[in-house]
Amino acid sequence: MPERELARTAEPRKVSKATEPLPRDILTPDDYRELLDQLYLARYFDVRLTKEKKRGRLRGTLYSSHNQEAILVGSLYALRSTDWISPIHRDMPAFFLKDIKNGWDSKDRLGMSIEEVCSQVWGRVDSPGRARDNWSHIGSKKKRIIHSTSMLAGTIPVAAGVVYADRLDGGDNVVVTYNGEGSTAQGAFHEGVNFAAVHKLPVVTVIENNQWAFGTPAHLGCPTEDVADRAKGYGIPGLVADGQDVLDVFDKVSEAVEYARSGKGPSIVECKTFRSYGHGDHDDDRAVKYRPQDEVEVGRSRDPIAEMKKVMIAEGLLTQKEADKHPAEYKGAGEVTDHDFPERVVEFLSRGVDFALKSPLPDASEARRWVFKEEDQ
Amino acid sequence: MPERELARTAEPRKVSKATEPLPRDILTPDDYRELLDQLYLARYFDVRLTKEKKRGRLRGTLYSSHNQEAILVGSLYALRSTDWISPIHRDMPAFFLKDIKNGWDSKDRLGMSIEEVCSQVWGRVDSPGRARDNWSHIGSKKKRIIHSTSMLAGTIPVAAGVVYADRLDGGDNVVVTYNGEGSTAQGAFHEGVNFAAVHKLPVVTVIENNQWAFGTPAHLGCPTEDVADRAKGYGIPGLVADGQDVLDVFDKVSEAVEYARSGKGPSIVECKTFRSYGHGDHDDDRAVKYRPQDEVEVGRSRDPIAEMKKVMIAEGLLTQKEADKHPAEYKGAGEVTDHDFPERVVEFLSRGVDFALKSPLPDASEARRWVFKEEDQ
Amino acid sequence: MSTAVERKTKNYLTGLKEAMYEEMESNPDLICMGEDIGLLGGAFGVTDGMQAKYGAERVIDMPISESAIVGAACGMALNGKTVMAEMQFIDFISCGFDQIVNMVATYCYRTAGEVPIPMVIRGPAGGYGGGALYHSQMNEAWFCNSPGLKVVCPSTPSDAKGLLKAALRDPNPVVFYEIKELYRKRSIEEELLDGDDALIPLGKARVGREGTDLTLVSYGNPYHLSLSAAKKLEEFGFSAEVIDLRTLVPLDEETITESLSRTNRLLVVNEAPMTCGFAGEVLARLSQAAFEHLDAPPARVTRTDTPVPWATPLESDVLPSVDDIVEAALKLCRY
Amino acid sequence: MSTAVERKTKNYLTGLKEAMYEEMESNPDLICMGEDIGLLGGAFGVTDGMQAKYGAERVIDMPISESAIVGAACGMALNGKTVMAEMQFIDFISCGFDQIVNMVATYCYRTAGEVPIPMVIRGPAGGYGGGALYHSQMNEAWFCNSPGLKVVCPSTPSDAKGLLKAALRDPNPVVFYEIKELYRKRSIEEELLDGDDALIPLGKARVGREGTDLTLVSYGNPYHLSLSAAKKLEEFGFSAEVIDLRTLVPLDEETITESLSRTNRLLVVNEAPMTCGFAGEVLARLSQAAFEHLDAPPARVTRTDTPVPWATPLESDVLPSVDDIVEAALKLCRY
Ligand SMILES: Cc1ncc(C[n+]2csc(CCOP(=O)(O)OP(=O)(O)O)c2C)c(N)n1
Ligand SMILES: Cc1ncc(C[n+]2csc(CCOP(=O)(O)OP(=O)(O)O)c2C)c(N)n1
Ligand SMILES: [Mg+2]
Ligand SMILES: [Mg+2]
Repeated sequence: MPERELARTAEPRKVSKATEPLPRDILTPDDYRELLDQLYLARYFDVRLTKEKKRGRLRGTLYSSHNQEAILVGSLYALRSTDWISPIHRDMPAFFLKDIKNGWDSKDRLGMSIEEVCSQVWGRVDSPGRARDNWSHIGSKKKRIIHSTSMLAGTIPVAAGVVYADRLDGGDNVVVTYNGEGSTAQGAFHEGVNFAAVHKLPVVTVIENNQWAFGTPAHLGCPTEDVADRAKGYGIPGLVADGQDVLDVFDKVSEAVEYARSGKGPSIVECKTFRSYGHGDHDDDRAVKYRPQDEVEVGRSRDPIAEMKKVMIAEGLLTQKEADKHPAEYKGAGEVTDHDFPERVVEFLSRGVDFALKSPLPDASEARRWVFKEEDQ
Repeated sequence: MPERELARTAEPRKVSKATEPLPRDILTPDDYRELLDQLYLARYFDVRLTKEKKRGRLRGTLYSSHNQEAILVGSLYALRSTDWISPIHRDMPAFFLKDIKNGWDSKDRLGMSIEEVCSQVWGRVDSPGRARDNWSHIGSKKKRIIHSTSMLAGTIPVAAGVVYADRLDGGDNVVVTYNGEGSTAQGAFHEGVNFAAVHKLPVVTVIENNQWAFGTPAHLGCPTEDVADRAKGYGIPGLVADGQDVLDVFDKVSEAVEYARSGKGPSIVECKTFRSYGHGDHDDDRAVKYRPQDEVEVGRSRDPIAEMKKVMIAEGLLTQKEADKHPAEYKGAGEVTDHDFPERVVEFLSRGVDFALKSPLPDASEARRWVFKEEDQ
Repeated sequence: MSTAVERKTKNYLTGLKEAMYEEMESNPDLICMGEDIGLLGGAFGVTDGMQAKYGAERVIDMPISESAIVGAACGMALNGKTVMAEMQFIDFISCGFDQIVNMVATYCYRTAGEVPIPMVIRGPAGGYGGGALYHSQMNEAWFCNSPGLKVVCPSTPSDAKGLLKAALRDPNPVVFYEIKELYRKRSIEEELLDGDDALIPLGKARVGREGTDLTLVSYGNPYHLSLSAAKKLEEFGFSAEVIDLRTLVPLDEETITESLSRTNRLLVVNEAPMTCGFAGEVLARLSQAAFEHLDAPPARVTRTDTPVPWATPLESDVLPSVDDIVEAALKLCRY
Repeated sequence: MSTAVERKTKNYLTGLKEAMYEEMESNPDLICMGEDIGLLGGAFGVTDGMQAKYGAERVIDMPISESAIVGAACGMALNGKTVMAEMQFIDFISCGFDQIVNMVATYCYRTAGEVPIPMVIRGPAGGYGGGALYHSQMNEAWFCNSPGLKVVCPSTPSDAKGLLKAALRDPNPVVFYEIKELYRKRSIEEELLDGDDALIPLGKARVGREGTDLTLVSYGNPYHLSLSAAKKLEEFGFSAEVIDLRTLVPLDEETITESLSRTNRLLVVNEAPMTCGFAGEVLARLSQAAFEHLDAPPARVTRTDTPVPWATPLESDVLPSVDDIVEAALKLCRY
């Protein structure tokens, strides 16, 4: 299995102000640039799809991860190729970001190609699930991505089972499951995390606390200030990360992953963030009414792209001029153009979109297949 | 609603060694004697039924609360008449112990009569549920006892709903739900406690940690040393009581009840105890094999009756001679006779048994009734 | 046909909303629970504005906890309240399943009538909208096979209003299937009655179209497909009677038997999976009760025994279409 | 009849146990999960001694978490294992319901065949033992109505063994109903084959008794009641064929149709609630497929649409009895 180590040949840079060494200390300047590009990519995915939908080229609901991109980018950067992930509705970019550090176009990386993901977005037959289930409900056994249902938190027990089997086979792979803060109220969350804790399974539960579960504020779903406190009920670590800061997410998730991989067990990493728009794009207009405007402004005031640029400028990895070249931060789909993004990003995604638009719809003859395993499989 | 206050006319006795005042400080010598009698009663219920079954007068599985009686006696003594409870399989005595401090034979107490409970044990028509469901699955809306299903932890959300409604109507009643430590792994436990915590509902969850869930030791169901730690996940108090010490249970549950009644919200009170015998009597023989003998000996070494006697002797409320008069402690059903129990206890329960044996079986004509509400109800 | 404005016709969703408001107003013990039903007013707006009017204590924004929603609703119902529990999509009812079938459904039975549970579990259901596996289900058969629950499925705005009002006044738990594809359907808009006049009793089917050659029995969206099929069948010279069941449990067998005594041919249409679905139940009952009336094998058109897939060509294939109904009906008529 | 010792006959429970042991031995990727299945060996001993032999990692004592049991089993199955997930009583399957119908059942379908889930969910089921509402259920219809699951219910020791082995080798999820009243029933003991010879393929019904006047279709405990009824019917001069379905999904319609072509009368017997139960499904299919063969209204004898109550007179009333079957059969035969 081709495996790219985090530490590159170049001398790792200490960027943290903390006295203790941090996981980020092994990151090189190239890693920083790569992380920034990935933030751009996740953001571009979001605004591009929104535009495609406005142009009428796309059906279905979009669950935007706008303003929450650092969580996916930072956490996935902390994983090995062979680790597993289990994304949910707001994590669409996770499918192509997984193992993307092994090369955006690497054929053997254990993440989905942009063509596959776009085919899923457009409901075309080249989607990994042949467009049988919608939006983020794709996955790949080969690429180690667990398929979710709509039922929130439902993949946590499944993820626990996956790594249980892996451990039985002598593996030391970790699984990262993603869930919104609202989903932590589900029974399956409890049963899954509890089982993982009893057996010290390498399950890292990333909680994307974007303050809202559809139209319900976090405090009506979770009784504690920090959702990470749920960890205390299981005697496992509950870390809180700044979800706007890709490096902090990387640090905390790296820590959790290391803890898991070394056999110490599961943990919860809460990443504090804020949902930029509606729950889905069908909710954009209503969200303006049920959420106080000042809360929204504060929530959006620390764009993850901007935050990363600040760090890089401070660390001398980026000039202000370079930073200003692609001013995608703080902008919604209506305010942004392709020029606000690095060419590499636009090209990569455009290739996916073009591919998807050419991929056919699945044929009706497939509709009744695979209820059960077919003989030739 | 007739309400007996805990503090009686007699001068309360300070019995605790603690510096802070304890709930038990309001208890009178009469209360102590009453508590001891109730411990005898709960124990007698257990051994008497075991004997009845051996004599062939009783069918069905018995889930013994032997050695765990202090939990029910102590916790129920901390309640008002109008509070609600929700017992499970191992809590059969709870049905008649509820509000029994209002007079064992008081007609208007909000607990079940011994006749009702025995009718249920024998599956007779005078059971509160007309013998439609078995063992502990009875209840009474009037007497404020929630009916359980077999599905463990399933009543916690129901209990939360009951007190939500009560609060809406201006009430300040509390509900105490009982669950084994194993049951805390259920999704319904999580969803129920979480909801109660979000709304600060007066739900006290008593966990009877008897170290075993059927054939599974506690550590395979719960990842923390103290099951009470589950409370931390909800930001609510998690108290640990000595389940062999009726006064400690009374103290901790009183505290939790006061906290709940004053609007501060739910809590968990873990009572550490040990299951004397098999999971049910069908499991007695196997339990000897799957549980280490020394563990069993330690677990049974602090009989709640003996512990209470010790306190009362130390406090001058009981002479050694009086204590020795009814040596029921440490004895199983095979080793005990009616003489080991106070007459009052034997008479009370015998009346229930006699009544039940005379109560007829329900008639087949009832079998298809009440699937839906009947018109005349 | 006159326009919506002239006739003040209202859609299915409005029917539901009016039912909720009228019952909230007349029954101070009615509580609403669900995810996002308060501040937001519900994913589809059935409780829109209700929290502002009746307060957050009566219109509760619940955690994402279907078991707690159903269980707590049961506790409230046991303690004097009437509860409307919303499932954001009826598909998520699976997450509160145990509480429904084992706690709620049986409460009256096991307490020998002491504790009936007045409660309505309602939510948007059904396919045809590209909702895929988890936003398209018609899982009513699970609950029809769980004694102690009434099961209702309106297919018109006035039934939506009238049946929901009746369900909210019923002392028993009702699982209420709303067809989201009908929520805003213009062609089925109707004028709606108010208050008690709007009530539609549970357990009574409706003959939506009279006919003489065969009986189409249906509910929900397939009821409208059946009406369309009936029109097409006219072109073939066959006259189809179309019955809208409205309530599945308890089933109004009489209306169907009466119809079959005249038409002698039965076709049942629904969009649930075939095996052990409610279409089969109707077939089973009527093939027995109306044996002497049947001149052709009783038939059903249902969803295939597959999940509901996403992509349009796939979804269309597995769900019943007007053509499927016409084809099956012709086979029956020409038998 | 020779004694058990001479013939080395074994009971139903032993059949299950042998199946588990043989498959554990031959398939190192087989994992067992459930409550109290390891140290204790299971509430009924199906996995007795297995943890000692195969280790606590392969025979897992799970927390009381049916959703986690099913979900984790799914994860293991997705990652290369075959899993046996025990429900302590099949009644508790309601607590893992969502994971079964939405996660497990659909996995192969929604991944276009990439991820089949080899997994058996098994547990003791059925009434007649005074188990009351929550230890008596036959809730198979829920799963028959949930596409993607096979559903199996053996009624003899050799079928218990052979079907369980086949289920454990099937690449698809199987819900496996064991009839606990048959676990230790002496009168049905049989000699058992070993290894591959013991296999009974899924999807094949068995004609348990040949007859000419009517066909009794059944499974589980009611299969034995049907055999008894058949004997009684002889006294009335009627010859009943008795079919044991063994597998409900996929259903072996052929065997039933073939039988009906000779007997022309159908009576289906099971112990699940009537409405939307599997007896109705058989009725629905056969009243359509065998319409021309049927000389009398097809009928069913099932549990009434009530929960299973506790007290014996109540339980007996709601569950099918031999007399109920005889009565219904006579009505059919004399039609
Ligand atoms: C079991 C279940 N109940 C309800 C829903 C409907 N639903 C979809 S997303 C959502 C809100 C999720 O909130 P959160 O977990 O915070 O994630 P976010 O959308 O904020 O990322 C709800 C209620 C669902 N998908 N599953
Ligand atoms: C949801 C559910 N799963 C499984 C069971 C079977 N069961 C009955 S009691 C029991 C053990 C309970 O252990 P614990 O909660 O510790 O209570 P204890 O019996 O020790 O008092 C189990 C597994 C059940 N009743 N409900
Ligand atoms: Mg959220
Ligand atoms: Mg226990």
